[in-house]
Amino acid sequence: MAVTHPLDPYLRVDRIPTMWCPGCGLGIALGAILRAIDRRIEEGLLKKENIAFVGGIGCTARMTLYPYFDSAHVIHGRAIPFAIAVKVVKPEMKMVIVGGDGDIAAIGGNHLLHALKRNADLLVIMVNNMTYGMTGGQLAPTTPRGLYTTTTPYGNPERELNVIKLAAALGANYVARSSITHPQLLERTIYKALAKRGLAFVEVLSTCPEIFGRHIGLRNPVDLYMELKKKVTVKTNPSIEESDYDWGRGFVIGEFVDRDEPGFLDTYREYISKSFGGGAV
Amino acid sequence: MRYEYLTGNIAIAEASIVSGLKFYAGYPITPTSDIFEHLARELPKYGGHVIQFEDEIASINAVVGASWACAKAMTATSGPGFSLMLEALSLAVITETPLVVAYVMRTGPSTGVPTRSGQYDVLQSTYGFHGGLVIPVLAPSTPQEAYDLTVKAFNISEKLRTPVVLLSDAVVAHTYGKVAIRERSEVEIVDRSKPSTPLSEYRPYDPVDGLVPPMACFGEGYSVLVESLTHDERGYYAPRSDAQRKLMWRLYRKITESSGKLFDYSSLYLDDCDVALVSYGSTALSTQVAAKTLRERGVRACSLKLKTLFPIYEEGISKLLKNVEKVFVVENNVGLYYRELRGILKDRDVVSVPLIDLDVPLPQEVVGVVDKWL
Amino acid sequence: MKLSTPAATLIKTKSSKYAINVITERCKECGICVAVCPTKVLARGDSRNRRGYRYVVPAYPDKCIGCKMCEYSCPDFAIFVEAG
Amino acid sequence: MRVEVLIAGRGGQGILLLGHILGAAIAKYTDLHVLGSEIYAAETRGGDSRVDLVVADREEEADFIKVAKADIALFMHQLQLDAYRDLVRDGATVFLDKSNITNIPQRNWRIYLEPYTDIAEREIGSSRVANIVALGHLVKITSIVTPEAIEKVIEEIVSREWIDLNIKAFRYFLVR
Repeated sequence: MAVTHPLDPYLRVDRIPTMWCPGCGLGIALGAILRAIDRRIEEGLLKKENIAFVGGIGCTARMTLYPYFDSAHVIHGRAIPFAIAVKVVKPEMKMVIVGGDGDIAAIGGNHLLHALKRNADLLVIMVNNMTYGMTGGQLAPTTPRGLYTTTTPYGNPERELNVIKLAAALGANYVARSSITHPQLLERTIYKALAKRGLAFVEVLSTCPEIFGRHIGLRNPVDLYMELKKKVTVKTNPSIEESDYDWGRGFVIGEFVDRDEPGFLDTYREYISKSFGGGAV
Repeated sequence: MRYEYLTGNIAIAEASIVSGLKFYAGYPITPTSDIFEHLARELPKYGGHVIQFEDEIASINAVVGASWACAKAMTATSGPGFSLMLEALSLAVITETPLVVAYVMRTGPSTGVPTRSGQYDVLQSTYGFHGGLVIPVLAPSTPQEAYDLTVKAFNISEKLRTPVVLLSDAVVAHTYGKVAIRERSEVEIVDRSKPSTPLSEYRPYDPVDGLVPPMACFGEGYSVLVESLTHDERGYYAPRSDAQRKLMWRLYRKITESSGKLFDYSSLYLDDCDVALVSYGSTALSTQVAAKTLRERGVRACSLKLKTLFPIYEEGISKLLKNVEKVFVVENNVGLYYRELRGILKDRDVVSVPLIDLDVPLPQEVVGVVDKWL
Repeated sequence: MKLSTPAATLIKTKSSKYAINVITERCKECGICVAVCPTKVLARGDSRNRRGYRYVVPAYPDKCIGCKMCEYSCPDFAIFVEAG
Repeated sequence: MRVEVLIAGRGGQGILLLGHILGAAIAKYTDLHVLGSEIYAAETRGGDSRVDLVVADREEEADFIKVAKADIALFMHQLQLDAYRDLVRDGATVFLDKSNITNIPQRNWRIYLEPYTDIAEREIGSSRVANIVALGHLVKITSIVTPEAIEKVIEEIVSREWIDLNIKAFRYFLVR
């Protein structure tokens, strides 16, 4: 019989159920993203054929397998340069980059850094589950200090990477942290980010019960979900200092940066059109 | 058509424009930066885009992205940069993304002598990336060939939906020569075939009839899937031996079965030849002159310059050399392409002439080595 | 490309105000919807789908207030709530 | 017909520009074919600067980028004359800048010895165009390309404020 979940028109329904483990936060994040996109399409701000998902490698990057849009599932860490090129050639496209903390902030860190420096017109959604899930629970740049992982069996000696501070410092137009434990807030954050020019960066705190949950003794999806929910505090217009990344003390979620500087396409076109009046195609 | 006096590098840049280049991404590296600089100045005049990225990895991934946004795209680099690009070339192979990489070889390994020449990367240019398939490699030896082979590289990439390497070297890069520059209307330009199926029936990796699928791109409503995983015709992950087998053989066959059509060479005195000097790239210049010199001395020598290095057209090459007694493979490295030719010329006496010169080898050096064997 | 949905059973449980729908083949039995429902409408069922998961059932539909927390929190697009 | 041309001097003498103008004039405005190369010591001003051209009426004869036995040579400095004189064949036509060359080897060459640098400085107004004075002499004697072709290229590639000076320098020998 016909199945009529409200998001089915935006899903490659023949690929559902997803490959993700039971209780994985990624599906919740994808649902919020699709609902936000749906609202923007309904409003007429976006067209379905002009939305594209790009992901590198990892559980989060496999988010590109399910939306019924133009999608690219490319190589580890390299979604951003792929997406910048599409945007430059076809400025009408809305490029949505989905990646995990390893994909975006470790192997792809240099591309993120330079996309931020350019204020490239991209929506970068970094889903942070604090570990490498697909490869079996290794150290991520966001893994809390001291924690056991399979590659830090005596505890993680490193500080955590706070990508929110990085994105804010390098001049993204929009920087927000959200959580899959607050799906409506997450949807609103993505909804807002979709309308921004320049770079919009959204960190989504998420749950990996199978791997991260096992590492910290919360293997049950509901237990891990509730633990994360407890650690999350919602704030209106929090300061950047409040973005501190600390598993022990918890996380502030909210919009840390919201500004409207010219994006890469604006400045790129300005310089080209100065010489060629009207600019590149 | 008009004539210009150009270096090999600028000939590549000019030819890419006439071929319809719309997107160039790059990272500066000797000896290719003047391709980049020339395009940065010229390409915007033709509605194209030129962007400097943070490294070669970003550059090649951007080129893949641009190609999926319907733009003909290329980058240029040298050994260290090409090494960084290999992973994405593999992506371009499995996603069947048309693109061109102008690979201007310099002395290595590693930083080597960055401004000087060599042909050390001839095997890396097609065997370097993971996944065990071949991508077409074309090698110019003069600015005119650089121009003509660039046009050809774009056409092959579009026709076969594959990355193509234009393998030049530092000598060709800086060689000046007379180049016939053609207008767009004077050049045969191939564009990728577009799907004729309705939006809802398009399958991005379905070759329909043949080996190369029609290619829709981003923003056209086809909901394309660019998939780095082993996939079926829909682009869906297919971790099964039958799917892997089907994909591998199609990707392999679409290149290798074109080897005859892609084959390009030039020769001197091949009809009447006992001793063939086979070469490519800048070293082929030395070899041509060496063949003339030997002939003046009464040796029935000839030269064969290969402009298509991969896929190797085995039948074609062995047929060209069928009446030759001895084959000398002359190259500016330790004897790399020799190994390829030895494999296909089993019944012939094949000798490696490995030269290591920072500049173009002098013809008398080639003659000197060949003399020892005659 | 035409997409076809694999056949799936839809449990549609109506109260006077809301219809709670469960696409049983999509459910992975994670339990998040049960945990986030503020009025305890949902319960883990006893029947298993083809993948072996005991899919959730809307046990107390009359308690539904239509907040859609289950729909928004389901990682698998397996549950949704309609008015009426 | 196949002619090898060697032009050499010290860095800063405009050797590469001279070679480029000559090569471009041949490529663009004659039916001849040409291949060539440049050498310069990038890191040090005053190092070797050298242009090799192989010019032929058939494309397959313009077959190399280095001179083996130059038919036409121009040396702007003693150091390069000493370094490269064995690349010049017997019977070659050789132009020497008398301003910078005093020691001329005993060779079977047709030698044209003129003080290009002094001429440029005194008669044209700047020693910087000594190269173009020499080019005018070379073109007049060898007729490898028409003066009109050279002047077209000068107008195409020399920056505007220097065109007149270069044309004047180029014509110095041609009008004599």
